[in-house]
Amino acid sequence: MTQFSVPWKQATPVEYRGPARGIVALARIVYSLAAPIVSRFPGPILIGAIVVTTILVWAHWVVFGIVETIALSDVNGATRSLWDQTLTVTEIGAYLDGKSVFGTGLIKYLLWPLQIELVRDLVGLGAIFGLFNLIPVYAIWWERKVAGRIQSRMGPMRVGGWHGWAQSFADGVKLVGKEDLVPAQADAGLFRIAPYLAFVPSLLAFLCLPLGSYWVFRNVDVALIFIAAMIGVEVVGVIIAGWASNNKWSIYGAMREACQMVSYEIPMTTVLLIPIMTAGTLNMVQIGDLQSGGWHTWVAFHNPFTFIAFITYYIASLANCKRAPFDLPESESELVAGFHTEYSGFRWALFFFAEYAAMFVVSGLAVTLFLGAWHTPLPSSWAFTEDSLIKIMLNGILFSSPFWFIFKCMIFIYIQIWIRWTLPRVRIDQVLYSCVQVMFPVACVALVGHAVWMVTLDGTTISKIIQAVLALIGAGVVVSFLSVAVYGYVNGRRMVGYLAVKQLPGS
Amino acid sequence: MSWIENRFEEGLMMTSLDWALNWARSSSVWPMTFGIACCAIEMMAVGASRFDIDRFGAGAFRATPRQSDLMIVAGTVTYKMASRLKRLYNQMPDPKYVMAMGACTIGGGPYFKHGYHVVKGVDLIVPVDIYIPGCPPRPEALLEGLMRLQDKIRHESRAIDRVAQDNQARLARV
Amino acid sequence: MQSFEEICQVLKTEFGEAIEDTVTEGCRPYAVVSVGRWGDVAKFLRNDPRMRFDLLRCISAIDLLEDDKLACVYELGALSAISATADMSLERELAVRVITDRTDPHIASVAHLWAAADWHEREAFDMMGIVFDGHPNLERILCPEDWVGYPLRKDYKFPLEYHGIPATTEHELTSPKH
Amino acid sequence: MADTIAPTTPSQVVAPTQGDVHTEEMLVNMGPQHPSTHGVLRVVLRTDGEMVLESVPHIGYLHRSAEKIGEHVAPYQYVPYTDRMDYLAGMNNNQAFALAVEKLTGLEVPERAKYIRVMFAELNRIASHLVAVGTYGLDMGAFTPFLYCFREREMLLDLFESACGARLTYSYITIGGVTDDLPDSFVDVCNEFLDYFEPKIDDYNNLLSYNHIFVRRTGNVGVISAEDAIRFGLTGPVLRGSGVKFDLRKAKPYENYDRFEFDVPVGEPGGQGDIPRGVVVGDCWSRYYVRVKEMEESVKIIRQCLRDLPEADPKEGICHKKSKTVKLPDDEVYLEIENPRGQLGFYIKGDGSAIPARVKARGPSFCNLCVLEFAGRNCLLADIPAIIGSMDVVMGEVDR
Repeated sequence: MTQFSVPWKQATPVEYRGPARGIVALARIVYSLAAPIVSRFPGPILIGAIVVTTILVWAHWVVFGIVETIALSDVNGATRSLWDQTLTVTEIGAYLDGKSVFGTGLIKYLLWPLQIELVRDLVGLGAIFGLFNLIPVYAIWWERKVAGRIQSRMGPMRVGGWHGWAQSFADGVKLVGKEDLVPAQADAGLFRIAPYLAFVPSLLAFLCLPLGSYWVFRNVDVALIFIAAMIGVEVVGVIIAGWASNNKWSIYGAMREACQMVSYEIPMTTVLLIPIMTAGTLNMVQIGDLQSGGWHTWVAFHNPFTFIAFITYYIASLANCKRAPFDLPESESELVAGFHTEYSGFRWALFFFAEYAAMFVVSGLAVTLFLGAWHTPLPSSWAFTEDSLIKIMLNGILFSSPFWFIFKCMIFIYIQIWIRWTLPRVRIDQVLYSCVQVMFPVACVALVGHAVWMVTLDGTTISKIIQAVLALIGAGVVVSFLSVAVYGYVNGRRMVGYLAVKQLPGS
Repeated sequence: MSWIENRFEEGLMMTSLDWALNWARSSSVWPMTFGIACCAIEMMAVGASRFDIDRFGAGAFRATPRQSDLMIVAGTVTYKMASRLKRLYNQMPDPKYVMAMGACTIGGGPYFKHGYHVVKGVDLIVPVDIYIPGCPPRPEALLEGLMRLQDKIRHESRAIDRVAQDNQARLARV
Repeated sequence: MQSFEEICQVLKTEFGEAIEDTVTEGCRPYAVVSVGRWGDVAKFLRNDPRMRFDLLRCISAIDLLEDDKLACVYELGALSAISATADMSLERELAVRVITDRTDPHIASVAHLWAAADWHEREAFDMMGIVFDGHPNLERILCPEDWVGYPLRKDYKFPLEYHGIPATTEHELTSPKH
Repeated sequence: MADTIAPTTPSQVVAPTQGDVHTEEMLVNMGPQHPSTHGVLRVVLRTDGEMVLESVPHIGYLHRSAEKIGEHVAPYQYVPYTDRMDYLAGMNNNQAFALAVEKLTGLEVPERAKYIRVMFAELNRIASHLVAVGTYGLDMGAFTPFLYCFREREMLLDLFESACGARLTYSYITIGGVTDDLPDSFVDVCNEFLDYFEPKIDDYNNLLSYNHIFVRRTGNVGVISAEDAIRFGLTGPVLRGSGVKFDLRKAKPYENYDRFEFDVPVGEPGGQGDIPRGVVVGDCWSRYYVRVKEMEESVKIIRQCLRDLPEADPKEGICHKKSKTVKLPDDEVYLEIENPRGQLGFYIKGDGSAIPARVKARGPSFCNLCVLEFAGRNCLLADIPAIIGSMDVVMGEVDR
């Protein structure tokens, strides 16, 4: 009977001794003060958390918007970046006084701490961390909703009220509260550290990802190499996770990840050379600024080879962040859950965060390098002239801002979700085949072709005509995407109506 | 047992914390893909378009026990399967819940009398939170069971259970 | 299309005494083959151009408690020639019953003739305890390795517990007398 | 065909040469809880890296003593147990058992009941194949076709529910007929469903069957030749996928299948017609595609049934009057019918009383699964779900 006796829940209170007792007492005091506020009203608090994070991002944004304007209006005509030179409060004040903005004096003194670099860094880090957390949370919720719509069902509807917007928060809080299991046979140290090794590189990649000309935490000259390296380093966490779990499925997942990563890094970095050749720099901000002249100047439409390179990059990036149809490391129907089979609770959530953040990073790379970075497709003649702060900010939002960057990234994430819920998964030998025998030759041809083009045709009339044609093709793709979406929406409604109205005898 | 259980005494803060954690846990009950027999087909139907268990936040079917909160025992449990089922239950991290779906898992069902190889109720092997009768239960019944489970989770507490502690002390004295 | 009688006639001329009986009345006629010669008969049925039974459809083990015997019923079928255009049909059908002793049941395995027989014979071994001589891997297939008794025998005693899990509530439950 | 067959013992399997890279073999246990084993099948894989050298299926995790129960209850009480054997095709299972008992006892089935039986058997064949097609997509990593298939299946279940009140375990086809007559307007609703459903098959084809990745994943994988298929006693779509055009509905018509016109789809070599290149006869894609084609054929049969459905004869009723009091003669019967998964056979031995002396079910999944050891050798790990999925096994019937 011992083997199958019913396990009763046994309450074993923990006794604390020594310094732990003091820490626990302190924790209890903090809890008793904070808990009534924090957990009595989880709904409002969660809304508050989002609002605060959003305000943080926007505050960053508004401040930088002003500073950007000042920098651009420099009398000498030389552009100054925020991080390169320290603005003094006198300069800001002088600018604001000249614009006669309401509450100038107050803003002047509120902005004063910004001349200290540490303060600026802390604000920036806070904003980046907020963004880094918000994007996966909403990408996961969005993925479930989009998947539901694709599959003619609803997706999360209950949690938090409107269309289950709080679903990912509930998942997150639940996962944090789960038991932290380490399998008995696993290598405990490596097992514990592996999720952080996957999580931290994704966060680091965000530090160099420019959301606008002045919206970058650290404008590094080798930003492109840094981000590509960080995406690559994430694999180490995955491989260690698979190895340390001491589970056969996990090892399969880890080895597949290693195999896939090694093969797809090659075509991916090869096509990354093409924007570098076009721009002549590794600095992401400069590559972005190169494409500021409207959508026909975007690198993807520069010539046929860059267009091919863009498509090659997007396919390789799918494989890079383990998205379907290249989700072999965690393929559910073959390896139970792949490399994270043994992970539970918070550690598993870290993997999830890392994956969705990596999706944003690779989309951000695609946008920055090929599709006009943070620049608007709207014609620049529509821009407001600099009359008031409101118009300056509107210009900032509509014409050169993180808004467009995040918007474009979200479109790419949407396409990733779309592909995931539509296509079957490929096999490992087919992954390697398509990399080595298809993608890599294509990438090489694109590279050589682009080099030849740059030497011979660049700047000629033919080149401009082809550029315009390619840009029109790009616009056509967007328009057809929209029309397909509208068609599907209309058809989907009809079908749901058919299902709902249909009355069968006996039902 | 999760790291937060049975560490603090009952009080205002624990009640508030319970409120928040219970909300999160009841809103995101992830079941394990663990279909055994006929009931598994109805479980799949619950995940499919018409019934869509994902509306309740419980649609993320996880293949591995480590990441799931709820084991829906959907189908007849046999003696050969019993040790596996027990092992899967042990592999799940706390807090974990078990749903006995269908007559066979509740008490052997149609195989009660002459089924020499059928376990007469899954509660002989693992503790069960919710019983859903039917052979097999309709998808609506499974959704109802999920909602009752959510009710149950909402009334959980993480504070030290004084009654259980006293009982234990008494037992130890005896 | 050969009838049952024609097939039995061929078998009787080939094997003589080994064909113990041919039962023609009832729903489905069957031939009774002596357990000692079953291996040769099966090989003949499988390979002889007149027979060519390439389909082993089922092996049903039955318990003849009154006669103190166990038996296996083999359902054989012969397909017409394979073609991708025409619908195929069953040219011949034959049911063979092989009767063996109840205390020490042994029947020659036909798994090397029909690959389909592999699992069917394992199942018959698991359920009835018939030992198939020459089977490549004769072990329990449905019940666990440490299961006691052969469940489909008429005098099977239901287990009261298995590894600590209580089993049937009605003790001494066996087959009904009818 | 060879004289005797080499047994597929482990010693026969030779590891592929690996060059100078030293690798070690690993035993991987897949199941009984695994997302792509379709229930509680357990497969032990001997692997060398991604290569699977040998896969040995272990069954019995759902052994529910169905044959023993058959010796304890009267035939009409046993009908619900047949539902639970192949729980995806309850109607067909009921039909097989009912036909076997009717043949043994000589009961006559009313004409209208015959048509209703055929109709529901074919409807259930569609429902079963929908699950097979959908879950096969799931095994390959395509989630959405599964949901679409289940959406259409729900409509079919509504039809079943309107006729007998159950969604999954019907017991509708019973000994001597069917339990109840069709509800009013069933014919119109069923026709409406068929009109809705037929174009949907093209949707599945566009989404899954002709998908390039899907064809590459399943084409030329797990090839079983026609000779091997017959040798292993495979039946149903698995046999027909190997190019053997053998269907009991044509070869040995039961009920009134001889009155309907329909084709028997078989696996065809790739590159011809609508068969994509890279497909060979007997591979996973052929087996899958036979199911898709069979759905079309079933729609044809149902349309003919609905057209020819005779009016109920008030004298005869819809079910034989003696169906619950029938005594089994001292005789035996073995009868097979064409189930969605293959040929389901029932061996019933009576001894003069109301309760059978022996009931043996020949499950098509049981017989089809035994080929896994043969087909799942020297392939990639990702091919194992493809092969298991293309067999479309239902563990309730394998283990009974």
